[in-house]
Formats: sequence, C-alpha cells, structure tokens
Amino acid sequence: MFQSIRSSIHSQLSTIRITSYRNIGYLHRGERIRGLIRDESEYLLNPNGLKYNLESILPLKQYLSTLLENKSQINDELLLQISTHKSFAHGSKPFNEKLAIYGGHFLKYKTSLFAIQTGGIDSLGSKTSKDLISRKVLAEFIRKNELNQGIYWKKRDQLLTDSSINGEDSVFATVLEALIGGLLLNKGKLITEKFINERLLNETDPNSLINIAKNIK
Amino acid sequence: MQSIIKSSSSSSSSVTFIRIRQFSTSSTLFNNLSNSNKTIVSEEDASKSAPLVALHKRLNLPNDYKLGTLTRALTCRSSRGNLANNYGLNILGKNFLSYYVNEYLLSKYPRLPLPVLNTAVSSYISTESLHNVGKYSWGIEIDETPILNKILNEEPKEYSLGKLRFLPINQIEETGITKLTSKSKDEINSSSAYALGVRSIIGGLYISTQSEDLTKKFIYDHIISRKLDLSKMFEFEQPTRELSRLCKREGLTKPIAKLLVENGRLSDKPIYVVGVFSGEEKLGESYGSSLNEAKIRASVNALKNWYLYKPLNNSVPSDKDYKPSIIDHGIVIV
Amino acid sequence: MHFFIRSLARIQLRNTSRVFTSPITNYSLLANRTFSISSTKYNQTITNTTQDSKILKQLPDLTPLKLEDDLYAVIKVHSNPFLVTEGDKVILPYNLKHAQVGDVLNFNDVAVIGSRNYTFTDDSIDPSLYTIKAVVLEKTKLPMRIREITKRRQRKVRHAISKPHRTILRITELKLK
Amino acid sequence: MPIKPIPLLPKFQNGLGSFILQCKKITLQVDKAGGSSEGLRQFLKLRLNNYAISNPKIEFRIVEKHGHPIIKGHYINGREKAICIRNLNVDNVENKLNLLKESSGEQLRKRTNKVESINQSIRGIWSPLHVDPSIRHKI
Repeated sequence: MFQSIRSSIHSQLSTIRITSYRNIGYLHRGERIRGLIRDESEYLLNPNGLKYNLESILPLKQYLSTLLENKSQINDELLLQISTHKSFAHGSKPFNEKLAIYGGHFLKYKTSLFAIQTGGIDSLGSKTSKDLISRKVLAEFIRKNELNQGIYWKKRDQLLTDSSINGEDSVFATVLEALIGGLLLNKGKLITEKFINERLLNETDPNSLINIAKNIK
Repeated sequence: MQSIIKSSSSSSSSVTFIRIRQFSTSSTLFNNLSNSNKTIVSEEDASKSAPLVALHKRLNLPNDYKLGTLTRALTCRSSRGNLANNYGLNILGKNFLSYYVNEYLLSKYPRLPLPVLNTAVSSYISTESLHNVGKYSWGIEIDETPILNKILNEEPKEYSLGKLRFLPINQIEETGITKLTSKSKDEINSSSAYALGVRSIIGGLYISTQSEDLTKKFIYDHIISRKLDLSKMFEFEQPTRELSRLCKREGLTKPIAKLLVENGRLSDKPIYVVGVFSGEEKLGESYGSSLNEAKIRASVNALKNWYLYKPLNNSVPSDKDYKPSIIDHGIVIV
Repeated sequence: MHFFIRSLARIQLRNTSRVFTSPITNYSLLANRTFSISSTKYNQTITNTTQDSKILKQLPDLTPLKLEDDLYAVIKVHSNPFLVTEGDKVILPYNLKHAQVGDVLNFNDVAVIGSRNYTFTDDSIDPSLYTIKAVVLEKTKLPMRIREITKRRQRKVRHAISKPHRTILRITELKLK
Repeated sequence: MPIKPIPLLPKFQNGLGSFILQCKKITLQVDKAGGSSEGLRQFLKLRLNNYAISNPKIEFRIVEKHGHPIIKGHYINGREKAICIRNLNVDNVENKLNLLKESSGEQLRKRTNKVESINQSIRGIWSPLHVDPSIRHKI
C-alpha cells in the first residue's frame, strides 16, 4: 500500500495513478446467499412493500405544495431523506436522524411559546402541553394526513402489529419532526412557523395536533 | 450615621447597610413551607435588594425585564417561603437553549455526527456547564445565611431576593439534633440549582420582552460565545475502515494511503508523513513514527476534515437573511 | 467537495508564501496611527465613520483571506506591535487612563492581516477593510518588586519599589468587512 | 459505535459575546468615631450616593465596626481584595475604590507575554518535512 517515494509532494501529486479495480458484474436476486451482493431493488422495500424511489414522496409533496404556494418547492431528494428512517437499508441511504433531532427541538420550542400564549407561564410542564408533542400524537398526525404510505423504515419484528410497540409510532413521529427540520434548513424559520401554526397548532383544523391530542385520550 | 443610610437607600443605587455582630450559632431548624400561595414580589420590594439590582445591571438585562421576574427566576421550587418559583421559566429557558444551540451547531458544522453533536450540545447547556455560567461568569450567589443570623444581623427582608434560593442536599449537621424526616425529593445540589437559575433567567427574558430575537442574542452572547474545540471531541475506533465506507457511500474512489515524505527511517526516531488519497484528491495528511501510525492519523485527519466541514455563509435558519446550505446524509454506519 | 479542494490548495500554497502588498494610497491615515477610544459602551453599535472622500481609494481585493477560517492580525498601539487572534488577551504595559473597564476600543493601525495560507501586509492597512475591536478587561498592576540599590564601598542600601501598571484588553472582534 | 464523543466543557472568555464586570460587591467598613475613618466617613456622606449610581453593576455594603476602615472587593471568581484605608482623605478613598472596581479579582502576577492566547496557532508550526525538496536537509 505504501510507496516510498523520496521525491517532493509536487511530483507526488502528479504521479498518482489509479491501479486496477475489481468490478462487480453479478447482482443476485432471489433467496439470500452468503457472499453474493444482492440486487438493491430486491430488498429496498418499506413495510408496505413500496420500492425506494422518488415516486413515493408524491403525497408529501402535494401536502407541502399548498403550504409553500408559489415559492420554490423542496427538492425531491430532501423529501426522500425526510421520509427515510435510519433503520432502513442499514443506513446506506440518506436518513432523517439529525433532521428529526433539529425539528423536534423546534417543535418543542414553538409549542412552549404556544402554551404560554394560551395558558400563561404556569401551563408549561403540565400534562396537556407534554401530550401535545408525544410520540403517539405526532404519529397519529402522519396517519390522519395520509402521509404514512411512503415512509421507509424497517420493522423491528415483522410479527408485531401494535404500532406503539413495533416502532411505527416512533418512526412516524421522527418523520414529522424531520419534516419540520427539513423545512427549517431549506426554507428558513418563517415558513416553518407558518407550517406549525397552520397545520400543527391550528385549533380549527381537525387534523391538527391539538385536536388529535384531545381525541386520543 | 442613620441619615447617611437614608439618603443612599432612597436612590436607585444598590447600597445596603448592615450591622455586623458575631454569632457562633446557626440554625437549620426551619422546614420547607408549602408553596400553595405563591406571590410575585412587587417591583418596589425587589428594588430594595442590592444584589438583585446589581445582578440585573451586570447582565445588561433590558428595562422591560422586571426585578420581580428576576427574583422569580432565582427562586427554585424547593425553596422555602411563598414566592412564585421558576418551574415554568426553567422549562421555557431549556427549550430556548436546546433549540438555539442545536441550530447553531448544525448550521456551523452541517456534517457533525449525531453522537458528537449531542455531546457538544450538552457541553454548552449541561447542568455542569450552566453551573459554571451562573457561578463563574454571572456571579450569582446562593442564599446560605441561616434565618436566625439574618434576624440577628438585622438584614432587610428583601436583601436575599437577589440570591439563588433552593433546598440544598447537604444541610449542616447540628450536634444534638437528629434529623428524623427522610430526604425530601425536592432537595437539589447547588449545581442543579445554578442551572435552574440560568435557564430561568433566559426564560424570563423572553417572558419580559416577548422577543425571540433578543433572547436569541442573549443566548449567543452568554452561552454560545464560550470557546469549545470540537476537533478534540472525536475518538474513532476504526478510522481507516470508516473512511473507506464514507468514500463508498459518497461515490468516491477507494482511499489509498501514500507516503509523502520520510526522514530517519534507519534511526530510532523515524518520521513519516502520509497522505490519504481518493483518486487524485488528497483527503487528509498526517505524520507518525511508524507507517501504520501515520496512516491511521491521516485517516483521522481526513474524517475530521469531512465531519467538521464549515460552510462559508454562517447564517442560521432563524436569521432573517438565511441561505440554505448543505444537508447532511447522516452518520456513516460501519 | 469544497473542503477537499481547499485542503489540496492549502498544501500547494504552503510552500510558496504569498504576500500581496499594495502601495499606500491613503496618506491621511499615516498621521493618525494610534487607536481611538470609542465613547460607546459595550454592546452598543458604533455609527460614526468619518472618511475623507477627497482621496480616491483603490481597495485591494482580499477575497482569498475572506474564504479562510481564522484570521490573525498584527495591531500596533503607539507603534508597539501585538500579534493577535480573536479572543486573545493583550497586555499593555501602562495604565490606559482614558479608558474605563468595559469600554470598547477600535484599532485603526494594523500592519498585517493574515490566515494560514495568505498574508496581507501594508504599512498601515486601510481601516475600511477590517474591524478589530477590543474590550478593556482589567486595569491591574504587576506584583510589587523591591530592588536593592547599592553603591560600591558604601553601606547604604536604597530600596527601589516598583509596581507598574498594566491594562489588559481582550480582542473581541477581528474580521474583514 | 464507530465514533466516540469525548465530553469537554467550553471555556468562558470574558468580553467575547458579553462583558461582565468582575467586581460584584464592595464592602466599606467604617468606624463611627475613629479618627482614621474620617476620610471614609466624608466619602459616605458626600460621594457614595453618586458613586453607587454611576456604578450600578456593583453592590455596595456598609459595615459598621470598630477599628481602621477597610474596603473590600468581592469578585466573581470567588476571591476578595481588601485595602486598609486608614487616614486617607476623600479623594484617595475614591481612588482605592476605583482600584477595586477595575481589578478582575485575579491575584497580581508577572506577565511574561505581550499576548495571552488559548487559540491554536493560526499560521501553524513550521515543518522541515514540507519545505521545498531541493533545499530540504537530508540525513
């Protein structure tokens, strides 16, 4: 691996040559055989059996298009990253972990300001303000707005059906938080605030977090 | 003498007059009273507390920030008395802090891996860190004087409003007195109390000014402006392997280590400079006293170059003139 | 891939230390070569910028420096040079009488501004190119020193006491405009 | 986990971001009748009010005690500085107060460098291995 060359860095830079490569010609399909590299399209499927491609993000795109109106839309790759959980494909595809952390903090921050507006400083830390952004409510929001089809993740155990145990709630909540994080990083604070005020913390909207949190109990 | 004192206390300055007497006894017999009837301190009472006024001015808090709010921020839930406590302010301050520190780090280093990001955030806003802010940069004092001493010293009732009030864990043991009650769950140590105080002061700033921008600026000035060297926070277990996984994911040519310069190979202190190249691009370079060491160091250097990439524009999403920069694809999973 | 290219460029340029110099075009600056003490307090914005508009200035292009991460500068106080970066403490060997603790100082006599790979030098760099600010942290003294002064073949010992003043500044801002 | 984070605490540098006056409290110890306290008594009567108003960041505390007058500065770093001001006149008392105010509470020490820095060297350390190979020293 090391070539001991006594010449200078300059000559070194010009003499780098790429040596031979091993190219993989065969992608295995069908049953898994150890040592063979599988065809991606075979196993890159979400629990609903949807293939990993840009078409699946159309519902999310439509959902956002009314929000962003005539402003430029979020690019498709970012939307796909937003709807991909870390558990999918062993993290080899861009995933939403950090976006979710960031978006989650923003959501928490905004809901605390919302709680102060409605109930004063003493309402912070109460059960109602905590429930507003619980995993269960956030996941229900994704389901109610029919964004749950195109989410890529991997079930911990295929046999578990209860959504609070098999990880579905957690993954869906992460996607919503990542959506907020992605909007923030791509479009800035104002539009994200608009999104939160119109869609998440809007009392008149039956699908908002406030109404979901009321009904879920 | 009395006339001097009156003239000075009538102004807005922070002067107190205390007659010191020596007492050897101290008392901690007073129990925690219930916090059911909470009162918010009036502005007039609060302005009589010299440490409170001084703290307000020292932190350059705006005039909208009422002294009563500052008193509330310094009153922990466990403190005795019936003053309004900082429970809500603390939560608000915590939300502000965690959002803005996360935003700052994510915008400044978009590719920072999550474990390092979380550690860096907690370096800024952990209890220990905020304790340092409260104690060693803001100079907040703890209200430690026993009540009996306060009475005997003729200390004004309002004086202790400017100090941090909480129920400490390590109460002074008195000889001949056995504590029968078990440890209360409200008891906190001084560093948690300091952290509560600092977070609440930040929460109180928003409550007083209703301005997110002012609060953000305050957080940047006092919390984020401290120096933290992120490049010293990494420890890689398998740097060479991780680098090759990274190159594979990003579609780069497989990384190859090449010896650039060497000196003293036959001596007992040889030195090698190795660069890691992907195709013709140099990813990282470092030195070592053996070829393997230099290669590992070079890989670490390349990984740090990648993870600590700083975009040129330094705006954050909450800025008005925000320009989006790159969005990271996530940590490399080996 | 910016960082790869930048780090590559860095290595290539390290060997050839490049210095861009430009002739002094603004002679009015040479007359006033100390720092000015701003009357503003900390955290206040300063708006008074008086520029001599009669002299046509051709400002040098400092884009390479602007693309770099960290900067250093050599600032001069009463022609005494100090090499500083942001956050450094500068120890002035005297009592800065007119400045109070907490005041902000603007430096306008700067000889060098540079980064890892580039350096810009001038006799006195045009102040419209940079902002360098410091805050007065502390006005203190050195520990008292007693020196024994004797003359040969005489028994008398004189004790010379010295406790000189120091003013300590912190560089709070160092950036190109 | 491939990357292990190492926890560090950030370092506070006063003046960066915000400047905080290090002197937080000054105690003025005065004797009611003693002759050596005359200057301080004058100061308390005539000037303290204005002095306290012009220095709102500092808490002033007057203590009545027998003996020579002492002024004591309390600093954020936890240290104290005490100065005995016996027989000093009003102006000298004020000068001593200014001295306490302008100090950071750090113990007086020798300053060996013109600039004290915790930053890494920006220009880097010179390396003999990176000079032009035609003039590089070879062993």
